[in-house]
Amino acid sequence: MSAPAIKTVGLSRWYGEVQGLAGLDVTIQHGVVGLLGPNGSGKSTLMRLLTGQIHASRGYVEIFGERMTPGHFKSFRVLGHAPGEDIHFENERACDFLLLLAKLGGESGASARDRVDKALDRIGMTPKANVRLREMSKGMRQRIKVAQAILFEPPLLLLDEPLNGMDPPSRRQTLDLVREYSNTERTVLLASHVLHEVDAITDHLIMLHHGRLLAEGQLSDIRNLIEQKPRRATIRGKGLTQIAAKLLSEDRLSGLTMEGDDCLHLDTRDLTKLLLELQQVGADGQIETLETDDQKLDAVYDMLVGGSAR
Amino acid sequence: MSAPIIALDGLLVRYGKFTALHGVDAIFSGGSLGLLGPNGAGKSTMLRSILGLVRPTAGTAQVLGVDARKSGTELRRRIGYMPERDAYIGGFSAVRGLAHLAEICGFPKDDAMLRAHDVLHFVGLGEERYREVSTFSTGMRQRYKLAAALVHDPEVLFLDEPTNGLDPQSRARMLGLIERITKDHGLHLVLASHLLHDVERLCQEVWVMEGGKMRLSGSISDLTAAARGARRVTIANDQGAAFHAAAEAAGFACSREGDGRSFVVHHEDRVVEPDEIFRLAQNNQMVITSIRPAARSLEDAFLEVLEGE
Amino acid sequence: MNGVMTVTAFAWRQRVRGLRLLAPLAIALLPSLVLLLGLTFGHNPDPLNLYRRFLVPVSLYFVLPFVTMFVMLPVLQELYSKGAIGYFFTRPVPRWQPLLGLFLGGWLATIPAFLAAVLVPAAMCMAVDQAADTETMTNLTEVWMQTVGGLFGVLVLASLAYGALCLLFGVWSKKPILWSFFALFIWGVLFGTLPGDGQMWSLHYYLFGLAREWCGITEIWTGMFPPVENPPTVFVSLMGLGLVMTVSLLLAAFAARQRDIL
Amino acid sequence: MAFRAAEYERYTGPRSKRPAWWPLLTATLQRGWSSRWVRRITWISLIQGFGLCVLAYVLNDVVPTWRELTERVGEMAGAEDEIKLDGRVYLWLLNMFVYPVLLPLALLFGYDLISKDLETNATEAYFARPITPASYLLGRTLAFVGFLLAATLGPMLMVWLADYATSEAEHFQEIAKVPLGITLALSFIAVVLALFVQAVSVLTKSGTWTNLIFVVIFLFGSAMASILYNMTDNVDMLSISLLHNVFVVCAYIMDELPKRQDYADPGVVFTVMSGIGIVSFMILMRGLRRRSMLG
Repeated sequence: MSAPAIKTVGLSRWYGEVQGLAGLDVTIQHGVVGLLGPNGSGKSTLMRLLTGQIHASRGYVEIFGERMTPGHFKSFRVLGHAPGEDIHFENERACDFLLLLAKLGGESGASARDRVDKALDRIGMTPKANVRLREMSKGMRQRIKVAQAILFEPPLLLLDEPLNGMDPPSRRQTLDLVREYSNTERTVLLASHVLHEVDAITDHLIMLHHGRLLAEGQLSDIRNLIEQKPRRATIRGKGLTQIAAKLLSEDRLSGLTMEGDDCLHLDTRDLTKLLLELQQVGADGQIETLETDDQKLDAVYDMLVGGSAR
Repeated sequence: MSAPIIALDGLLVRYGKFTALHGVDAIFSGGSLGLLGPNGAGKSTMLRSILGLVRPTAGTAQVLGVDARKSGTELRRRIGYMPERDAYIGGFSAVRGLAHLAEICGFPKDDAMLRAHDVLHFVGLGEERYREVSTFSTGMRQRYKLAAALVHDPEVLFLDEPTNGLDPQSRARMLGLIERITKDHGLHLVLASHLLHDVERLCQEVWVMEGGKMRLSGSISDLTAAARGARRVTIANDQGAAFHAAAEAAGFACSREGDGRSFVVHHEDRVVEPDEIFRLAQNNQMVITSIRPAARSLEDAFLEVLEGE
Repeated sequence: MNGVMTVTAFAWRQRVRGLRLLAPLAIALLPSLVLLLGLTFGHNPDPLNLYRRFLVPVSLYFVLPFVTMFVMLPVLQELYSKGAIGYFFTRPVPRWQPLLGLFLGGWLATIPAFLAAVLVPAAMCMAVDQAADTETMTNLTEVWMQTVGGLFGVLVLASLAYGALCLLFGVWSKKPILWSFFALFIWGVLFGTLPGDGQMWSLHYYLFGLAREWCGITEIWTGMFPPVENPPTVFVSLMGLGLVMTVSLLLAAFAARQRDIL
Repeated sequence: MAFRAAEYERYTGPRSKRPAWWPLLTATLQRGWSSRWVRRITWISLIQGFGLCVLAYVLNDVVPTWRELTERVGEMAGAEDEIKLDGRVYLWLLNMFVYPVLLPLALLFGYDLISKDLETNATEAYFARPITPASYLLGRTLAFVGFLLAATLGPMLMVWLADYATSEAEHFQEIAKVPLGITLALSFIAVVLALFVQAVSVLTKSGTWTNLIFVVIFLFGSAMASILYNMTDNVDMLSISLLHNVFVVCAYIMDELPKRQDYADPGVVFTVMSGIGIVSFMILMRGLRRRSMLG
């Protein structure tokens, strides 16, 4: 497919005088994309705009090249959506709820039932098919939400905080499902607050803050763009003073902090060179552990959002 | 050390035909306890019996040396409970609502008001004291609930999913607050959470429950002990596959994790030393961006316990 | 149309399953309670007259608006207030389809309540109303059938129009209870019962028109019916109801496209 | 926003042994008073009472013979009953306070009682603390009753005192039983109303529905009652109407029940009212117990 899965142009939305989203331009092709940002940064607004649940105040969204507006129901064939709010069909049994949505999607009879069975199987809820949603825990309802989103195996999947309230086994299972799903050239947009879980499944990120686009792209690219901050490597091991002295003399470092006897923080502008250097030292057996900040989503998130917040 | 904070002795709770707790025995002698378990494991029933709100069918729950069933009311004066759902007194300003809750726990009127102000300052809601809670954002509401759990100066704190739905900053802030209360002021903590990273950071001990039974109780450090001298290694961009091949060729067992750049490297019969890995990378012109002992995460350990039987 | 049928089944299920039908049924059985007390403590009752003079108006004044509100309002409000309607509106069918389905399902769910409201008192009356010989008996049964069937018809048709109004308020407003109370009770019942020409503007005027024709209440002033010089004909009444229903449904469909979810 | 790094402190002050419903009572009163319409109605009621005090003073001191004058006017108009002005005036006064003050207050204030707590999930915050469902209910109901009494009984007693202070001594004999009567009548009605409003809100779990149902029950209770009375000619049927019951309760307790036929038997009325109170109480306790199971 040539048209991008999602393309937004100058997308904005105000709620009265409250700003939800302001002038968002992004294009998403395929793969898993993490959508990050503090509460109130516009993630849910974006999700609702993408699914045509609310009108844009300005700008527009294209889903696979087609304008998405609340009336444009044909686009919903290519789109699966798990909203962030709780599911609230308390009196329905899980299978009835899914069957209802399958039929609304245009299937009927046996083929609808087939889709429901498949979706339930994928989230591992087949034994719970006849349980009413009211009797389920929040985590189980979250999984049903994911199931209804993948009912038609759409090429675009939008998941808003799908892991919220799930217990650890379900979290892992859902993440596995997302990973598996995206492997087949489909697009998944995953909004989440739990950074290490986003980190575990994707490197491609969109970060929103105050309703505006803060950063978009690969994690390491984003990190490289933040130039004013030097990069930091932390090592633990033996004889660190000598290593420090050596590195200082070669003028590679922009900063150096010693923490106790066995921990050294090294700040540099050229991380790759420093790492190669450390590799040399490490091969001699002096380094026990090595860590760099750009590998961690938390650190990048802190730099981008933490600095500008409040 | 006096009586244990919580001592469950054959605690059995039935609702009609359904058995929520199958005779649980456990002792928590103080510090910070993580309460883990999938949904429906019986955590909330246990919490209710500890607060003296449910009459156990058999067995006893002793909290702070007192039988929860007999003197639940007295006990709830000494326990701070932070519910998972939003819970506040409507129609009152934040500070007035807290003072009211403190008065119910037996604080004199003036002390209750003073205390409400102090606690709100502590959780960082000082500026919003006089606003109504209904106007608060998610993060503020969670901190308000923490303040409400603290306002009557409890000895034990029960927190139910305190970081649920919080964005990373608010979450870090919430964890920081809880850490300060427990570490610096000696409050005992029982934390029920699905976010095992939080539990790992705050707690020393865990109880793992499933299906109304206690599956495991022990210290986190035992649970997450490093696995047989393995190392977790991360490689710079685009070199993952090459590293994988090289490591296997050198005789290591190498398992890929997550994004494809992280690996757990181990060797069947010996400890993997960092220098070996560095040399391996050097020989293959790769850049290692991190290396550390592959401790099991609490998540792995937890899932393993659940799958155990 | 597949979408409409599916949602109709869903809405019906939602309203009928569990104890949900209890509240409308309780309201619907109030006339029966009135009748029971009336039959037990009253002297020399003439059941048919009793039914026409008291139960028909009670059903129209009380059972109709409140059963309709209790059934139709939650159908939409539960979905809209929590944003759950989004599950229906993010499907590849136009929005009017699920809306129409909800309307039909809710309307179907009022029928059991109306049946109870009409049949239970009638059965009680007929049990008391023992005619002497078989000839008057058949005659009487016919009259009873006409009265009961007529009342049921009026209730069911009226709840189409009032239900459509409830649906419109549910889609269009965040406080549908107040609006519906105003429309169904104050505008409908109270305004329609006032004497004078003003009552022509209330939907209830046309219901009374139908009830007069169908339930055999031919006098101008019977029991609690408002005095009307020229009661509307059946045709005019049906047109009035149909117009209100159609306009409400169209406006609801329009509002659903305009209103943001949450 | 600034973050003030205030530190957590342990509390070392005293803890009182006061029962847990006491703070609940004061807080409920405060919360009720903070509602604008509750305040307005209460003020109107108090001002009314004050106005009547002035009237009593004027009548007793300025026109001391007003009683005989009125009675003569009444005889000329051809009243059937023997005119017994004093007690009847107070019954009339009582109704003037009950209908426009007590019922709207019950609606407005009643919303605050439990609906709001259910909406904001406050019951969870309460029941994790040393308070039982029974004492919660006690605190709330006492506050409600106290408030209703302050807004209705207060001005009435004021009028009575003014009347007593300004009239001649023998008049006291005639109005001596009045304070006890109005206190009993109002307390009984207030308790039943409080329990009833709360029970409805526990069942509907929503403020708007509670108010709607409350109005509906009052309106249709009256309508049904008159229909039934028409149908059966049995006056006891009127006890379905709460408005009617309120009147009969007041009149009976003050021993001023008119001798006309269209009032239900006080025994039936009291049974119905007590029944409503008891059923409401049971619904409330059941609902609250269920709520006290946290999580």
